[in-house]
Amino acid sequence: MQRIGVFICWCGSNIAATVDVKKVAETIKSEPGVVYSENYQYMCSENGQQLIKQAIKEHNLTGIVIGACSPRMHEATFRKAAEEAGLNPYMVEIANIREHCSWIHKDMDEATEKAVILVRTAIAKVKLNAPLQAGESPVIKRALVIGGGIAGIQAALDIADAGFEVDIVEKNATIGGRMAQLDKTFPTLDCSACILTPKMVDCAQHEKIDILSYSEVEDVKGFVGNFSVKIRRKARFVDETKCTGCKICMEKCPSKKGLNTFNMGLNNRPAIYIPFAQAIPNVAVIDPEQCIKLKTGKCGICQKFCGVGAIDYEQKDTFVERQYGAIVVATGFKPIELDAFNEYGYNDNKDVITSLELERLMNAAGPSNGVLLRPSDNEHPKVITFIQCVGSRDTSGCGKPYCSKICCMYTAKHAMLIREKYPDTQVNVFYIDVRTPGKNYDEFYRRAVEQYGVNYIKGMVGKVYNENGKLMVQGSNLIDNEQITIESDLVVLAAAIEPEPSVRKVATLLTASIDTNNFLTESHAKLRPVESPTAGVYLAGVCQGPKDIPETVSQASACAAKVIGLLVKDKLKTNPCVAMPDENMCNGCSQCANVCAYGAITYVDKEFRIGGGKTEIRRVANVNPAVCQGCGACTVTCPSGAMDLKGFSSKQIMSEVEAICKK
Amino acid sequence: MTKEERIENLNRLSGTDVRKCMKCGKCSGRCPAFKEMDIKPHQFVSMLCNGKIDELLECEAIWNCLSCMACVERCPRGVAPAAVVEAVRDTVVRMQGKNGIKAEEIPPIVDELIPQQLLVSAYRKYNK
Amino acid sequence: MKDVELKMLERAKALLQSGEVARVIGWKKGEFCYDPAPASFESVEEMENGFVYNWFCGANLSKYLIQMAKKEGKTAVFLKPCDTYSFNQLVKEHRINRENVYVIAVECLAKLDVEKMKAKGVSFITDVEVVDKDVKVTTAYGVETLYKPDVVLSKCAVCTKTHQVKDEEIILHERPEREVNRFEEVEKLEAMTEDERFAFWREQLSKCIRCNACRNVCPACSCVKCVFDNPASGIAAKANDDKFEEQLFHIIRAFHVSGRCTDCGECSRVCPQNIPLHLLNRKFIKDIDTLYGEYQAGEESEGKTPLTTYTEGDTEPNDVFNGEAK
Amino acid sequence: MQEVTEKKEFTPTIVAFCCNWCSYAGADLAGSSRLTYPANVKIIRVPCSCRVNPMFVLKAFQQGADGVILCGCHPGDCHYVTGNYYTRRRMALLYSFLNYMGIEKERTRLEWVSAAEGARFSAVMNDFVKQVAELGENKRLTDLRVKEGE
Repeated sequence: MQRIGVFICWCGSNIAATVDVKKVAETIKSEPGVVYSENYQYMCSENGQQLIKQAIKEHNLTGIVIGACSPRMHEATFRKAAEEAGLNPYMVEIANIREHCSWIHKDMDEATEKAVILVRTAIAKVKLNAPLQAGESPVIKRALVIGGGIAGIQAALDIADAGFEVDIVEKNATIGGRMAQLDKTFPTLDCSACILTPKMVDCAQHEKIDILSYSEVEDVKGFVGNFSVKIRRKARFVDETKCTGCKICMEKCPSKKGLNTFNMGLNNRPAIYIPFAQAIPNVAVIDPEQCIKLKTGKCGICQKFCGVGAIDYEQKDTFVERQYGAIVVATGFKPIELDAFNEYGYNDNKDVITSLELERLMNAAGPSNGVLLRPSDNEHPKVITFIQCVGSRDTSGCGKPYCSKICCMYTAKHAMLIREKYPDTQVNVFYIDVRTPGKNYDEFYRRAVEQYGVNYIKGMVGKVYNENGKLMVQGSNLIDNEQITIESDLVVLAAAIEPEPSVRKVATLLTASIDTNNFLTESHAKLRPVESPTAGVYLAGVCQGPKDIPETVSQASACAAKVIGLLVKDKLKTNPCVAMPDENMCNGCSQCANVCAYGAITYVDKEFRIGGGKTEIRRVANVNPAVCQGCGACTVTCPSGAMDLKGFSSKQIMSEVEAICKK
Repeated sequence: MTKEERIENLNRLSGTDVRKCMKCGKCSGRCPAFKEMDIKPHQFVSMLCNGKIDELLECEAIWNCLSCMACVERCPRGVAPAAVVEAVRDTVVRMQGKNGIKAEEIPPIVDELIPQQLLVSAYRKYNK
Repeated sequence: MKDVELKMLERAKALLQSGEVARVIGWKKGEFCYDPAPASFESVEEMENGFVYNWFCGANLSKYLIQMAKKEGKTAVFLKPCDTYSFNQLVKEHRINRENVYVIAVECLAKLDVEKMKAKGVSFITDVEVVDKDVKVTTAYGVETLYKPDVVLSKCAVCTKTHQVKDEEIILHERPEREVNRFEEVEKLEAMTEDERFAFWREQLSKCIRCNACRNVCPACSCVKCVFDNPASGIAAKANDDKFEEQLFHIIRAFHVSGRCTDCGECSRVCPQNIPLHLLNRKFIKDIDTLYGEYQAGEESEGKTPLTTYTEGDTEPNDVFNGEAK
Repeated sequence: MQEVTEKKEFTPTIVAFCCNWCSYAGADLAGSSRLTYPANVKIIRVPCSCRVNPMFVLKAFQQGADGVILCGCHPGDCHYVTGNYYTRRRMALLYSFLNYMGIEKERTRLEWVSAAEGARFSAVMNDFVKQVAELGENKRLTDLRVKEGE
């Protein structure tokens, strides 16, 4: 037998001035199931809570209804009070007679009548409430970071410094990512390698960090606190434990015509290589597409010369399976392909390059050892023209609709560096807008104009063409309302950036959502910007949206804080108001899994009795309560009504409907 | 026709959304007739956007535009400056009142395969 | 039609004999030529004694596979074009394991509706032969000729479906291609005023005796336990509960099968009260087509339905009426 | 209570389903801003608009509601990422379908109300109540079937 207690709050005069609280409490006394009904000035006060606790104990209440302010205000307070009195906290319902009643109505009779109905509705619901237990799931105290760029490195270091084990999975042969390719960084112009490589070394030497380079995530199972991840360790053909990074193999390798991808293909590298001098791990890798031995079976020179016997042509991909409590995605970006932008002549002219290529051309460790020479004839370019927004802010379908955010600043940086190193060079920049929000950013850009005399032209380039070996850049100068053609020696395109394509696979494996531009979606654009909607998955760097280095590092550290906050817990409390299928009615039709934003629903084959001593195997839905967030999308898509939501069950909501409509 | 109606008419005739323009000037950057035009392609878009149509209706540029559609091809925002030029040109021609052909009669006799340039030159030829 | 039936019989017998399949789902002779019923045949003898495929085999056999395909061994089934959509939809919903079924696609040149024939005054039908658009009916009183389009099942009148799945086919006569608008009746209703529509449905639904025939025959209504039989659903209702449940039943049923209904038309075929139930489902299909792009359930055996997916720019419910819908 | 309703002019019963994160909070804001709307609007709290089953809407009409309104987060703002996108499709189809059966289209409505739109919540409710009041009592769904002996 249900024993319901009702507590009507005055909220001082907030409720009592428009709702006759005593009358409400009195009227409700005669409701079936109600054994106690009282009113009090401030239910949420210490005394008010005491009143509730006492009544629960004295009257053996099985459920309580509080007529008070919005549940968004004090539901938690009253649940806690109930729990302290020995009543399951989910046997509490709130009738919102303040925000939804006393505050919006003026007529006392009308408001009192409505308050009675609202309390009745809550009673109808609480009668169908079931005691719920917040579940617990263990937390594996180890984190996975996918991507070994600056975002991944920073996140890993911060997590490891807090004392948790971290694995970095990096698909390339070394960590470092895009930042390792950069020459200088804005707005301070420090050398990128000088600030990045010490962090890379820290990672390698940190006892809590394990770097799995040349590896990819292959499969992810499980949920927050309890992920099981299968990682493919691609065959390097070099024993990582033996290689000392002496580079004799690189010297001796006869196949030297491979494109050096680290240098954006601007020069060549041997088939066995270490991507760059400060690579971590400092271990060689063989490109099987290029290696003569692996392609034809003949050669084996590197093996002969290797002093430690690290070369192993027989190496195969291997798999490791590890458990993690949290996952940070930091898969980074790449510049877009420029095939759709014929007008800039990127594919036809060697001297039309992208900004990232320019970074390598300017870098001391780059193909020209830091001397700016143009690719076609190794001459010093005298006139350099930059074109902004190549493929950014483009809704025509050729490019990307968003602003790539970093181009304005790095172009100012390039322009400044060139003018400083080669003062006889003329530098032009075609821009649509110059966007410089950030500390010391606008000052930096203005310095390029005012101090270094970079020629900024408001307008866009319509065509780059080759005339007698000169690059003619034709565009508009909107301020002067003229069309101009600039004879240039080098043209640099600020190509839009896009998420690294491998992010799609990662997102699918993690059931993390992704937007139309392939950026990972954050849980809340403003308030949960580093969390994926999938619990236990965090986002750092450009995989979530365009950003520069300081922003990436901040986000990575924020991720780390979130991960640490998760990993210090031994167990996770789960929201008990989750979906729950009735297996006896489930068709196993997959409709519910199709609408689940969290991937909380899986299917299992189960044996059921079907009468006559017989059984049958049926596919039925299974909700992981640690992953389900309790939205209820699945409950509506389920045709048989097998799926229901605890705390908001169909029957509960229908009883509320009935109580409201009863005349 | 009031000015507002005329603006609306021009927008409709051009079939392009001038508010999408982000003022990059790429259209004027590669216009082969730029020098001859007293009002430049990007100005057609911004002037229509700002409702300055009297200037547009009086300009010479509509007769210099080659209808090569380079500006349409180049625009990163899917705006068609040439279509605005053409809309102004059509409006001017219709305002001359000596149409050999009525605007209402055009749709049924226009073959989809006839290039736009041909239609425009036909306009010019038979309407002056 | 006789030639098709013989070919089907021959193939089914061969499949059973060779042990390739353990049973064949087909149609079994009834008392008269016009009441064949779905049946499972497990031996050559059973086939020879009872199998039939004639102008009255309108029943959709797909739904029977939910149970039959779970049995030991492979199950062969004869599927008409429209039936294959239901079959695919059931495969998509994991109700049928495709590997356990051997699908024999059979030709269909429309099936006849004996009720319509009887309404034309033909009774004591003993045999039917169809030549082009002439239906030659042999009755106890002699031979009569009916115009075929007048007496085909409603679902066949607007059918343009083709086989979506087959392991082999038995097609001896090609069906002429044609263009029909299956939404004509829905459009007619849409063009009415609210009051007229209400009057129409009130008249139709008042006939419902809540026999559940529509639910039982519907391949989309194949829930292990129906929501109306589930006390936890809050809408459980016993048959003949004479309150509101009838409408609730038809509205909810139509909603539950929306996006999954292949428009096989079985609901209307079996309704003893001749309620045009397919017009409910077809409204959903038409709305889905216009609002979210054309979609035919059962064309594929995997993927999402229009109600389990979305686009960011979908039409707002309030705009559906304003004529602002895309 | 019966007497009161008979004396006054017709006041419709309105059931409003509000999602916990946006619309319910919007209703709270309407309250704390003292923005009135008629007392015959009663709100049911659901975690997300996508929890609202068409069966609930029908149940409300069956039990004598004269209008049903569903409120959720604006598309793109759903607390559960995609929930309201499904709601939008479901309700577009359901509302259209109910109208197809001859139920007045003014009795059903879906509005996106954010937690900041207290004023809008109140305005929407006022408007909806007025719209339903003009229609009068909801009889059609209960009358969709001719009762015995009628």
